Amino acid sequence: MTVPHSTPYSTPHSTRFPTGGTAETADSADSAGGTGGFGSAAEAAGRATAAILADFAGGGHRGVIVDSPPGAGKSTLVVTSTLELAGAGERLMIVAQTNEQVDDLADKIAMRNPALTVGRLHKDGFQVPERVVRHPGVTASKKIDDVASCAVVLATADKWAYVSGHTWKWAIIDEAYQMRSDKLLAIAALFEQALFVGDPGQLDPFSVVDTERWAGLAWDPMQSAVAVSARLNDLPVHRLPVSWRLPASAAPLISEAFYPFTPFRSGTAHGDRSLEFTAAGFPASWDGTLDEAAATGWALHELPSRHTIRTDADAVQACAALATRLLRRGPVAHDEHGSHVVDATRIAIGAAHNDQVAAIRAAGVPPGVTVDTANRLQGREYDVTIVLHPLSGRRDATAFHLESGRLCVLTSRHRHACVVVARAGIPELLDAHPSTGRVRLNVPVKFPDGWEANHAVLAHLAAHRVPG
Amino acid sequence: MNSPNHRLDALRGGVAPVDHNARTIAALAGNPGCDRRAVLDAAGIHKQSIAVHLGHPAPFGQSPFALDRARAFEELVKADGCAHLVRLLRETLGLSVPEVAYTDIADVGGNTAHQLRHTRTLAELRRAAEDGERSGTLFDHPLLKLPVAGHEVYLEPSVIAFQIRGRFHIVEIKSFAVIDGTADSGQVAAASRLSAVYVYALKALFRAEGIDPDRVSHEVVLVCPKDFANHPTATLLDVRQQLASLNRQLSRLTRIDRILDHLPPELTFSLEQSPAELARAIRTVEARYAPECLSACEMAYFCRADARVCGSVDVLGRATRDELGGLESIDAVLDLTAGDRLTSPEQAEIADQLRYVRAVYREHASAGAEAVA
Amino acid sequence: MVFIPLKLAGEAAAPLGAMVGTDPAEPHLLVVPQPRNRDLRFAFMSELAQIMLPYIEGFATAKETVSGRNERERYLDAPQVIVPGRRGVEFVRLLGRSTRFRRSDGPYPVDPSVPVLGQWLTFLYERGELAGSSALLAMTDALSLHWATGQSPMEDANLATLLAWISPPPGLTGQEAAAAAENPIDRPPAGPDTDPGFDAQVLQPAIRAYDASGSPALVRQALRTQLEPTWRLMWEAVDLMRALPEAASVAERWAIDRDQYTREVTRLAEGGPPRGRRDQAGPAAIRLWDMEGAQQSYDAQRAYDDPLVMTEHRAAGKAFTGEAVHVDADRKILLPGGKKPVPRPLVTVRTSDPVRLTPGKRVFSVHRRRQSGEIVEIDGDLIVVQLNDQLAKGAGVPTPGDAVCFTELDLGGRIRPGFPTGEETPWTHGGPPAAYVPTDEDAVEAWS
Amino acid sequence: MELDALEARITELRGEIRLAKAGGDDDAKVRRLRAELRTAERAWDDALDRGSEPDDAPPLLPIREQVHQALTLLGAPSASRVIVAVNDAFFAGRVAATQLTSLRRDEERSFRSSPYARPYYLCAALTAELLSPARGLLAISTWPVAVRIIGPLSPRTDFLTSAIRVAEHMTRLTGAGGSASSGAYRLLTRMARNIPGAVEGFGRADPARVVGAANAELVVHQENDRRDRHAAAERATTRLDEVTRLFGAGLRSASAS
Repeated sequence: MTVPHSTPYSTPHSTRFPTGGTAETADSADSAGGTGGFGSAAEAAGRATAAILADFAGGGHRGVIVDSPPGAGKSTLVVTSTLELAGAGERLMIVAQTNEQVDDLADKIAMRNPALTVGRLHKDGFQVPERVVRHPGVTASKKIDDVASCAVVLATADKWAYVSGHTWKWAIIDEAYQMRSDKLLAIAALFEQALFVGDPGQLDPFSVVDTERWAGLAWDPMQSAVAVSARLNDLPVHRLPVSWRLPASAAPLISEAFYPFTPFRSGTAHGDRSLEFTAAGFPASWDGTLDEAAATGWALHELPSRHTIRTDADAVQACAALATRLLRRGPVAHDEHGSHVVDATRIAIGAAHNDQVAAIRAAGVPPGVTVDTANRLQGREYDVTIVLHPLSGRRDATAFHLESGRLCVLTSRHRHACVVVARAGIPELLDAHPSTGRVRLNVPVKFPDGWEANHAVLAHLAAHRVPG
Repeated sequence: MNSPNHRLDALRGGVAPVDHNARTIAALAGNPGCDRRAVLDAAGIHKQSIAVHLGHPAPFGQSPFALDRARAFEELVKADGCAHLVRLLRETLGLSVPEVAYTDIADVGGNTAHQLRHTRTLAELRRAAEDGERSGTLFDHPLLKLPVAGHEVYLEPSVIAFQIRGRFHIVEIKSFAVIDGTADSGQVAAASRLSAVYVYALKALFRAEGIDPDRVSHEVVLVCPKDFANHPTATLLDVRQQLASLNRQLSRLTRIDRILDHLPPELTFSLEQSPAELARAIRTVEARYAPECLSACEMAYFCRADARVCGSVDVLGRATRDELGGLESIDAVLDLTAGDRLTSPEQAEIADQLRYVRAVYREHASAGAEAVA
Repeated sequence: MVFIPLKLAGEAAAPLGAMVGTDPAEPHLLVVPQPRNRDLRFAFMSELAQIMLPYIEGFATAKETVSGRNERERYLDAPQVIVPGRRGVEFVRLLGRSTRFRRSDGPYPVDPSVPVLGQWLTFLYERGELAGSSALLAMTDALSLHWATGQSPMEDANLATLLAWISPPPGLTGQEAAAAAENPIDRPPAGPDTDPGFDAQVLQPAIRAYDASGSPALVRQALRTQLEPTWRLMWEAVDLMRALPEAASVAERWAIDRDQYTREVTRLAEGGPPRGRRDQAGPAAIRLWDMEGAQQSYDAQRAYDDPLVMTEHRAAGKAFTGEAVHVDADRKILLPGGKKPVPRPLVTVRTSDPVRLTPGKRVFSVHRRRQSGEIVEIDGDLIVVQLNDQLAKGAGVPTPGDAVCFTELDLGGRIRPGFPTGEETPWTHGGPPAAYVPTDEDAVEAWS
Repeated sequence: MELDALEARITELRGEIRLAKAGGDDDAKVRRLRAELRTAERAWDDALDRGSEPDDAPPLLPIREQVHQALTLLGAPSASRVIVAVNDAFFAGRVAATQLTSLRRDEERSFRSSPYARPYYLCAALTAELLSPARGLLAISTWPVAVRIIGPLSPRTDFLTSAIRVAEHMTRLTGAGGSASSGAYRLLTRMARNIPGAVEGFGRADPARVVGAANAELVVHQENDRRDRHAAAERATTRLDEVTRLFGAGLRSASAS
């Protein structure tokens, strides 16, 4: 291998997971404050990547886990690791969870090294998009035998589950916290060593059936792929310490609310980024909200308190109207790479439920703006996001609504600003929430608690409230 | 203006308050949105007496078999100088062989007075915290104290506190079975909430004594019978979330004056009045009934009867209520569905949905065997 | 077979008594006069085995041959056990768990029928975990699928109040009847938990009388008062259920129950070992897959069979019903990579349903099961669907004016991926587990 | 049959009592029903007794003798549960735990009225700190005071000592050509499970191995325990009178309760 086995940054490992002391890859003097400039953040991130590669390729462990907070360069890490390994003449397989993720990775890998042979394995009937097949090195096929000889083979976990008769020494598993343990089991015979990359703060895998039967088992199929491997093996855990996506206005809140034991910081400082409107606003409420968001990175567009059905027409309307108005005001984003016009493709609206998404789309959203559920927004990035708060208009919070991963996904997709649309009264709803959840033996307690995370976010948003 | 404690005394009607215990403190988290319950709990009112007087007693009770079993199991675990417990702690937490010292604080020289026992508890724990393992490992029947809604409450855990490597743990002995490593998640949750109260009180005690409260572990040792036998087995329970929730509920109780300020000054829940008068008095404090109350709150049957009389959608359960988007009464739902009622603007959406469902159901009214409400 | 077990309060799975049988007029009453006595508990289990095993094993007679890809034999009928509620189902699991590892030799031997009964109770419970199986049913669940009441789901779990709502006695409303049925004295709990008041005031003295005299008569008498009312309610409910028309997919689902029953009969005949305490990694993954598959098929089948169930999906925007207003039956397109055009008819549907599906979404025809298509375009109340399969010789295409219904609900049936066997368990899942060796622990695991 | 009719009536009455109580009927009615229930229950007992001969158990040693025997074997202050278990395992005893509850009080009364009239008394163990009676433990008056002192380590050392004594007694029995009952093995195995290395798996405990394992742990605690006990015993001898030395001092004496 080209990477030396041991670097000064490799760290002692701990199997206490996920709450216990994960190995801090960046050196602590550097990651302590959020004020470090772009340069030192880049150095910290670079050291982290080097240490991960050393640990993984060094062969001392069958698996290496990389925890990546939102926008910390997870796919860059996957691409870099792939090129390193492939460059050393190794064959490897890459597993992602959705076709879109697989296509993104295939595209990026082929772009970085057009000479590399890349196999894109897919299910029967799937149309591999142009951006992937345009690369001469890429072969797309539904049959493993057509692509098995490629240096790199990519597919979704679902597709890999039906592959047999081939094995790889190396596997990279992307979005591994969203992959269920049983899916990993179906493919684990294909590889010898694995790099698990993912974001522990996002949504956990779920099932439509009652899975209490397996609660507490180390190999509970409902856990994530990371959780099962870490419980049954002594695997080093690395952490990417810098979020390149989240601005300085967002990283501290997201870190504290959703990653209480594993803080991270923004790669940019206050002032590195700004959002500017080229068209002047009116004192109407939409503009007030947008101005607050542009100025501070956050806005809570608060509607009068009321219990509503899920597809609350006022809230739905507000989401759509805010997106429309935002585009009309000609937003321009300035960041560390320069300036660009924020067009519709750089804006997303997120909600908790499918019916809310459908209602927002039906309310008239400018073409090109993404509207989707938290589940489908995982791993995506925009300049500005508009979020319909999962608890808006609810009388009682359910575990679904309180799930910290949902709110984390929704509030950590943006590079510049996030507008949260909600009815007033959520603090009271949280206050009245009964804490009578069931507890299962030998199931690691999940942190952060959804209640605490929701509370932290709301407390922060209170300072950015604009009555709607 | 009267002080809150004055007001609460008046509400009780001059009777002494019932003491909170770990169980009632743990139960605070059951339905914190309910003002009625918050006021009754803060005032230390015996809810079951009220419910009986109102003619809606809650059918709570424990079977003598369950009580016998619980007692017998606890005795077994503590028998022979806690021989079972010592074995379990050696197995699960690596307690070393010399650490077997056992101190019982159930009485002080035969005297069981709370103050005496509490003082002794303080002395023993302080000495153990300062001297380390040499001065004690297991402390049975410690008597803790916790301020709840302005009153000092003694907590009598039937549990043992013990220290290992300078950290203190609570041991909770429960007689529900752990079968193949799993147990009823409702009972485990109840045990977690209960032991969180003890952990909380122990931390408070340490803090008051100037000892680092982090020396009290958030990991509780839960001792239960294994499988279908009596053989005890131990599992570690992480109660951090329960501690956080408990902290919130206790601080809510001290904010009770927010509710009291809205109540008529002469209000009392004294049992001297007639059931009808008492019911009227109780109704001045709003309840937040949900069917889950039936298994948790002594007032639940009264609140349900009220909710039924009002035709409140609360009786249908939280999920149904949430889907009805803010409609409060079953009559309103039916009227909107039938289109017999003028729809206010905020009801427009739910009305549309209800009418759509009704129309589709109508399509199949002849075909379907089921009755359509 | 109706089975109403009772357990001793405070114990994990100490049976107290049961009423069991297949004839409403002939209930078998079994009691454990001193539930803390291990020998008496096993005597109870062996007595229960005398009643249940002939019933369960009695279906292993006439077989049919199922042809097809996987040719096999299958018994024409299979056992079905009904308990009052979900707690009863859970108790069946615990009874199975506490007896299937027992042995008729070694320390604390039991009657040979006891572990066999344990295996069967485990089988019934594990079948019952799969959606759509009727092998082990909770009566309250079965009733709640067909009737809605004016009380909360929590209260619907009480058989007495649920039935009171469904068929109140003359002169009472459902609500009044349900309130009356909450009285534990007239309507004792349907078990397995008994009323604490009954325990203290009736059962405890009766058990003491047994300890003093050795006569189980008082305990029998006491338990009879607790079980008989539920027995009557259970059969009342059975009659209500039998009066309902059978849904179209019932036969298909029951055939799966019969298949599994047939396999279990064979497995046990070959001396199959008792199921393990907890699933190992591979079996757990396989079971999760099967449970999710069964749930998916069952949800879809219910909606396909019952227009009222479909209504819920229509209201949620996951299905739509309407009239085929335009049909392009002869449309052919060239698939990417294909050589010659294939038929892909277009059906335009007019619907008043609030559709929330989007173009590109795969949908299935309810009237022509397993025919799939995809939504091509949505324009107001008009939806264009392209049909993708089951089109041989122009069949399977609706004609204008037909009522059609499309939904995203998939009947399922995907092939399960290969999961590793025990000895192939990969490192990610802890490697191969240690092989199970029966130990004396199984027998020593005392019931006390 | 008379019994059946009575049983039916008893069940019926119990139901009526519950109904009456739940329905809030007046106390008089409940009392009347209760009285009727008691009559029926007596009639049932009588009917049953007519059916079977009274159980003529052989005359037994007095309870205190049996307890003394068990304690002598155990060699340390013990809880009534353990005394009963030892009695069952070795002396085919018929002592029930409930019979022991008042024993200590009776002995104290006897001692107070005529001290040392008996060769031994069943007395209390004393807590090391306050020399008050230790809860639930019985001891023998003729033991050295230090043996009757319970310090922090004593519950464990006494448990280990008892296990050793039980095992040794079993070895004696087998050595003398007799054999220990299966009940004795069950008792020993139960104790051995909580002693590291005393028994493997779920098998029956071997007395010799139990002695070895228990001694191995005992030596760890013995010295500290002995020191605690002797210090307290010295205080007891100098400060307590003869009654409290046996039955404990404290803020509430046993006779006053």
